[in-house]
Amino acid sequence: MARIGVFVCWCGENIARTVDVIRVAEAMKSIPGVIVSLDYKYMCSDPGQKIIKDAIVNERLSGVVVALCSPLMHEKTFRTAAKEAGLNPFLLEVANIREHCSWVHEDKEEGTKKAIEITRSVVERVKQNYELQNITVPITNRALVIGGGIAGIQAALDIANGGHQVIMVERTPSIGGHMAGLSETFPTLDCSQCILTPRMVEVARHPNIKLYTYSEVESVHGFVGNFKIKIRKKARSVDINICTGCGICQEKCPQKKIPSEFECGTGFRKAIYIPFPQAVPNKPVIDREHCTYFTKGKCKLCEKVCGPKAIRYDQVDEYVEEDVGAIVVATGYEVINSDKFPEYGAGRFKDIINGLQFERLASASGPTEGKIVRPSDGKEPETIVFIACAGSRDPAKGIPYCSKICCMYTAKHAMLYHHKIHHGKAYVFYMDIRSAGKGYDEFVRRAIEQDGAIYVRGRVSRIYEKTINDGNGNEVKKLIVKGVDTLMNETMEIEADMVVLATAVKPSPGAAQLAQKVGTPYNEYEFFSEAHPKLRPVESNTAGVFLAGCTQSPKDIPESVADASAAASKVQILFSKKELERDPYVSIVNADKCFGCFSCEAVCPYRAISREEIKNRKGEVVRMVAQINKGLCQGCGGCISICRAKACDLIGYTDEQIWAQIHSYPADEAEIETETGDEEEDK
Amino acid sequence: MKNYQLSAKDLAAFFEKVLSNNLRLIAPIKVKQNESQNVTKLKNKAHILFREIPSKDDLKNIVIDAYTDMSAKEIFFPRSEPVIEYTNKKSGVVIKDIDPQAKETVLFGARPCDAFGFSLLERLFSWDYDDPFFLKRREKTTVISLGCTSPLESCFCTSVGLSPMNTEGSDILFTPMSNNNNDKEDRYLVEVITPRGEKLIESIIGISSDLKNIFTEGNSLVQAKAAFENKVKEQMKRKEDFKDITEILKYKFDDSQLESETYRCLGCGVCSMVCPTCHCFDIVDEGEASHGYRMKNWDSCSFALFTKHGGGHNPRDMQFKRCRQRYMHKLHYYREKFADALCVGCGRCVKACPVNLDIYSVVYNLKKAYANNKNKEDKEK
Amino acid sequence: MTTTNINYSDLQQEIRDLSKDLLESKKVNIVIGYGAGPLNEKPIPTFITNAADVDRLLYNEHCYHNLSVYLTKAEIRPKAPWAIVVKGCDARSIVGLVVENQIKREDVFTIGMPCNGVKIEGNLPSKCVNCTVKNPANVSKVVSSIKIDSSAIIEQHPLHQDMEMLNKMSAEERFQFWKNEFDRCIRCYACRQICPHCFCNTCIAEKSTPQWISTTPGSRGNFAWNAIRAFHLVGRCVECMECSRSCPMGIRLDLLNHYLAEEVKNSYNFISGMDFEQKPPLTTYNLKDNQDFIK
Amino acid sequence: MCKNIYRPMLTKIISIFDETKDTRTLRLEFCDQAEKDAFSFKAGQFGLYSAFGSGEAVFCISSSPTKKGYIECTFKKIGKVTASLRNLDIGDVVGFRGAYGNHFPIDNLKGKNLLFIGGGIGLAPLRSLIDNVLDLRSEFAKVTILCGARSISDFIYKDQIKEWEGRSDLTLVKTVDAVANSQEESEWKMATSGHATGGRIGLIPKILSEMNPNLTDTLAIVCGPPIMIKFTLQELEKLGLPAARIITTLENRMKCGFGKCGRCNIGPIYICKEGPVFTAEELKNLPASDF
Amino acid sequence: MSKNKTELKTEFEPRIIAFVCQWCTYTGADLAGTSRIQYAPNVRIIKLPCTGRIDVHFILKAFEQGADGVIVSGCHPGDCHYTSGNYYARRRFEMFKNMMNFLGIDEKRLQFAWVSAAEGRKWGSLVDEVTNNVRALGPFDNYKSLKIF
Repeated sequence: MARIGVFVCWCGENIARTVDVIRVAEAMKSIPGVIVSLDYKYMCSDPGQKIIKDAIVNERLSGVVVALCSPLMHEKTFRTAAKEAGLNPFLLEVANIREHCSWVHEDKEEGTKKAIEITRSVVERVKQNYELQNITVPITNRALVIGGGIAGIQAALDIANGGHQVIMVERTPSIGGHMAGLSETFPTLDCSQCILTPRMVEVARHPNIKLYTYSEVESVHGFVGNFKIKIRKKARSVDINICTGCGICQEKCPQKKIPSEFECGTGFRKAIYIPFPQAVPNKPVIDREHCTYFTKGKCKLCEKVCGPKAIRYDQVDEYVEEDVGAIVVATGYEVINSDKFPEYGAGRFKDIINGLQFERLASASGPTEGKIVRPSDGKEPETIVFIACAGSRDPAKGIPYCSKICCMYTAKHAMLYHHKIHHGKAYVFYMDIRSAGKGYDEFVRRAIEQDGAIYVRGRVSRIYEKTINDGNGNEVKKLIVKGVDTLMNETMEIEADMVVLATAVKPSPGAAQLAQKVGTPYNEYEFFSEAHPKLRPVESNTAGVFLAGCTQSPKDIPESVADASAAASKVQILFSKKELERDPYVSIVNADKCFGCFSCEAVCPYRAISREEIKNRKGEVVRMVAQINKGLCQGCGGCISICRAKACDLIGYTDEQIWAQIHSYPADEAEIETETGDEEEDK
Repeated sequence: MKNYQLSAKDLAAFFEKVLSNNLRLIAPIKVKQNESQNVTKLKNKAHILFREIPSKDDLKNIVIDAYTDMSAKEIFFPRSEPVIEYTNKKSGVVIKDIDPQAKETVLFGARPCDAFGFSLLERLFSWDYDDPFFLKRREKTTVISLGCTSPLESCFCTSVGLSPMNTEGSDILFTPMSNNNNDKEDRYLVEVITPRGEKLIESIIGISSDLKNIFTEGNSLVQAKAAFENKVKEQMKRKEDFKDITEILKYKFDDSQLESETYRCLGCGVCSMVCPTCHCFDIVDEGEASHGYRMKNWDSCSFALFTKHGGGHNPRDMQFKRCRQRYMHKLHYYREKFADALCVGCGRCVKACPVNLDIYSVVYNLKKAYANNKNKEDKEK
Repeated sequence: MTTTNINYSDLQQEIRDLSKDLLESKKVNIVIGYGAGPLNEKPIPTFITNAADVDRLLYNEHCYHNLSVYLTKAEIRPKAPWAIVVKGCDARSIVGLVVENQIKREDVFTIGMPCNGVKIEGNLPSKCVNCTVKNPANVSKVVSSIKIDSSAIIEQHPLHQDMEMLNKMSAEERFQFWKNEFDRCIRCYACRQICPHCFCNTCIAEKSTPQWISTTPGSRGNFAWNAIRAFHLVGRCVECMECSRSCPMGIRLDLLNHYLAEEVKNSYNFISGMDFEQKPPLTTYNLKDNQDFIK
Repeated sequence: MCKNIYRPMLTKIISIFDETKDTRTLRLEFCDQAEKDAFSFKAGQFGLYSAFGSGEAVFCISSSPTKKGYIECTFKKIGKVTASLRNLDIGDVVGFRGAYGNHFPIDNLKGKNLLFIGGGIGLAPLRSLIDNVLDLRSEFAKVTILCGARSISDFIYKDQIKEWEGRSDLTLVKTVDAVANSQEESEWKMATSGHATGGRIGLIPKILSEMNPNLTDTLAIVCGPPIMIKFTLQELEKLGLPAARIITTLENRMKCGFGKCGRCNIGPIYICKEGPVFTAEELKNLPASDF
Repeated sequence: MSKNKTELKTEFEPRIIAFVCQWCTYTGADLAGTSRIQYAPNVRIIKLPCTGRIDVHFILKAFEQGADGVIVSGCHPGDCHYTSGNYYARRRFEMFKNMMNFLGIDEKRLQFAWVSAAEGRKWGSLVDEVTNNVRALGPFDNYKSLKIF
């Protein structure tokens, strides 16, 4: 039989007032296997702990139950004490007779009875405990950052500056992300590129950062500390080691009318192109879909003009593998398409643009060199309407959430418009103005009060084009914006020259697929889910995978940067040790009993369950069984209750332990009495 | 021993007397099921089981002309019974014996095959070590069997050397003569076979004179019974003699035919549970460490875990091996040890098997194949 | 051609021809079908590995067994690829086995039989009354060009009246009803062994560390066993009712299975065994699942 | 007939010996003096040991009948009952039924050369006999013990083996299937004490063939895991020992111990009643595929 | 309430076993303690990591062990420490509860609840409510009548 010691605490008066602790300790003595049972005024005090430690040594205890306050309070304290006395700490359990008993029941008789049963159940449980060791997982001190926008850049630099190697994977030919295309940033109106470009260069030059642009994460295997990443380097058709980035190829390329991704369609690029002048790496890429050589089989002009002979038409996608210990996902966002808005012409009207396009128009390096003009005729818009919440907070559009950044950038846009076209009239249709943030509300007020933006609270119901006479005998196309001013309770109709939709933010395309590769949950809009919305906002549910920026939800630049630094700091905490130590509460599989229905795999939130082949002597696969990765398992136990054969079990909460606990509650109350009665007779 | 005759209409009076003599009466009844009146066509067959008839009012439930779905071995060897009770406290372990609850009992309506089964089981349960639970109940039970006049398609008692009206194992045998065309009157031949049977009849007749009248001299019917018995035997569809099967089974043990014949066995225990002679059991503790019972529960050699060692090795790892063991044990091993085969030909397993595995036809096919082989060999010689 | 008449000898011949082809071309190693049994009207599961033996296969209205149970048995499993004769209802079991990774879809050639109901001991079982899979779906090949007219759906499920009766009872009465049923259980485990979906190699009833279900055939163990057996089949049971047919004590397992199948259908709009891509309902969830019963 | 054959006698644990990581020996003393006095057994017999609440398990009695006053059992933790038995401490109560089964034919061994071959936990039933023989040493001729285990730490009765090594009136050869590293190997191969020859490495049948013992007037007593028994018997016959002079003991799953529950029925015999001790010749009459 | 009880000592007192998750309900019950919320002493808590770990076997076993009522409680939807354990549990328990009801177990004897770490008061009233409901139903004689043999 086990040798259990029970130690009942008075907690001063806290327990002893409503629970007869002496009787509790006495009652435990009648349980087979209980060697000592004592009470003491303050178990958690040094002398109290000494009583326990002495008993462990002197009585060769194989298990300890301390009956006192909630395990959340002192479990660690006592387990440490047990360890100091040479007992495996996991052989000590806490019976909660304070929060769950003495504090909630006034009747001393009832309280005592309950305390006896609580303690007894923990005694029975401890009999089923066995020695456990914390799990250690070796850690590869390299991080993968997916996405080279501002969040990715920040995370990569922070980790790299912390002395760890970083792999950065960026899908497009250059890092920089959306921020590289912005004109000026709120609320300070400093130039976006001026603050971003140096950081991009720093990434390129950093000795600890290995950059893969025009590349994608193909697969992710492994678990925290030990991920194996397969990266697909898409064929760039240019050997960037040789290319000097002189740009002559781009200059000579005959394909001129390809809408530029960077310009959000407001400008054009060539088939061989450097996405934007400050691109990192500043090397061109051939867009094979539009390249004359690739589509028609001849041209090769770029090859001819290339001095260093860096053009490689025969380049193919290349796969590389990298081992990393942590992953930061910073895949960013895109905005929804205007064709989602049939009421606004579903993208048919050229002069309805989105916020990102406006940024390009307003940018000094943009296609109009900072001049705000109508895409349709290149004229300055005299009247401009900004529509906030285009799609956001609109369940009918499938986006019930707030895109968060629109209020601020719309104000900024109205402001920039006014700075450039002083006589122009800017209307802003909004639902609510959300401008919480340092200097944000002041910024919006400035747009309204100093820059004359006319804020109208209400939705725009319809926009259509109408050709009208401008009074000078000219036919001009106007956009008729029909809306309602809900504050004045009147309908409005504005003849606008241009409309800017603050279209809703959604995750980058392919977010869900990436989440599946990485094995983290995502919500119905494909934003990655954080492990805990309050306490673990930059961690994903998969250990070792962290989130930064808009991957998780719409965020502005400062937030994204803060996120990224937080994620980087989490990565560095992880990397601060050679091995990761965690508590041993993980699931285990008995391969003999498992018959491979893989229901457990389906319910595991951590992708901790994989399929293992069982082979016979001839090496043939006879069946498949579940295997649990200790690195990934978080010990929720969901796999066990779905397992019909009970082929798995959760260490620390085994079926045996729970069975013993349930069985410790006597079938009827009389039994307790007779048992103590028996004991007295024996004496 | 004496022979009587009893008119069918007086049967109830006999039962009443049994009850009023404070004897426990067990007889086949149609067990009340939660059956509804309508379209549930799947389960419209009645379940006839041996149950205690607690009072006079329940006599009407007794079913005489049907065959029970379970054998009567439960009376002596219940599907589950405690053998010891233990209490394990700090003060020590106390073990209490369990009273077998052996009451004076009259078992009515067992078939001759069932009755013979009891005597087969008795040989095992008294083999060197006497199982008090079985034997005490057996000792206190008077078995009144009911001769079979219309055997089922699945019956094959003559194959194992019995007959629809054989007497071994019974204390008293009732043979309904009414089904015999030559016998117009609705009456039973009552053959008293053992002293225990005689004691019962005497105790019944002895207490009441009117009962003396209902049990009248029956020797005159004995001859008619013999003829009737032959006639019924003739009617039986399954008549292959199993006498020489031991040899064949020995020969066929590792033969693929035995495997293919039993390939469809699913490994449930229906056959063992309904069998009047299957006696394998399990011993398990029920309860907690502090108090509980040690149980003796029916088990079956068809179950995969039956022979699985704690270490994981299972000598009979395939279902056909388990099936083979069942046949071998019944028709070969038991016969070697206890003279008779452990099968009484009641056909219950045949009826109950969900995949229609049929011990009779397996043996029949084995025999045929064996004979063919022999012929071939002889010819070659 | 839609019909209600089936010419069994045609079907039988087609099974034989097809089996012969499959065996001769080595597309399968074994054909699992029906053969003549020792008793009338009781065909037996039959296993053919040699093309010369295909004439042992037969098919008639008494072929009620759900043969898919054999695919996971230790003897048959290694013999893949198999061909198996299935009725529409049995085909659902095959789907279930594929969904739960017990067999590979490419390993099994399903010979689908059009079926207008089987006869068990002369009776049409309840599962056949409102059958929606008279023309088997999800099979490798449907034998013959017959299309059974399955329009004759009776509004009420054949178990409807029984269910009504149970629903009308008080909890106390229902408890007594089931206690009465389960008390008869002799723990022969025929229900489990014949169930295609009870494929665990160690059943929970046989797990002794700890012993969740008492193996003693008494009220307590029987209640737990029957409840857990049914619960383990939630969202998996295809209502082939083989358990109910095999039970030697006539326990109304059909009612319990049907109840749970209906619950799954009503709550999760799920019918098992209809689609190879389906996820058993207890291994998935919907954020909007009912939680009225939770405080 | 009144005796309840299912009722166990009560015994108290008086000592516990940990043999390997998962194997343990319990020394049990009958609680009741009358039962203690009445109890006797012979080497090779077995009993059913119960941990109340968990059930009964079958092990042979591994102590010698010449050691009076207690019995011992050695078991590996593999299931519910063995786990519960393992949880017991000195002074705790164990139920015991037995002794059941036949025994080693010790009278027939007298005057003969004896070759004991034990593998792993199979040494347990042999130990009962070996101790019995050694306690009556003069009645037997040459005694050779070949014992093997999977690894060095898997040997049971380590102290006893050491003691045997120290005796001059027997030859002891020990072997392991494999060693972990070269250091372990050199230590293992070195003679440890007394008359020992140093450990060998290899499976028992192989070592047996290397030993090539003179088997005249010899009886071999073999016990171990099924696969080891199988190949050892083959090897012995190859060395010229007739099957009738090879004795082995079987371990089957049993529940009752007295030929009722049907579990240990193999061929026409019940191992619990007609066994567990058989000659290799007798085994040949049993269906091989049922082992 | 507790006063009443001392007077009527013979009155039936139900035994309730509660299976709770350690993150929400266990902590919620702790909060009830720290807030000194008084509730019926009939409940015995068994702590588990997550409602996803709570097997239906536990509930049956509790009834077998003489529980008159069972509470299963964990995190509110969306709050699960393991993100989705309670969603799977919700489905499993819906089916199980319905089945138990179909088998004739009064629904009031098996109560599921979401109690967060902040809902000490809810925990208290949940226990009181279940205790009162079960007390009104009386001892669970039905299940207790299911003897081992």
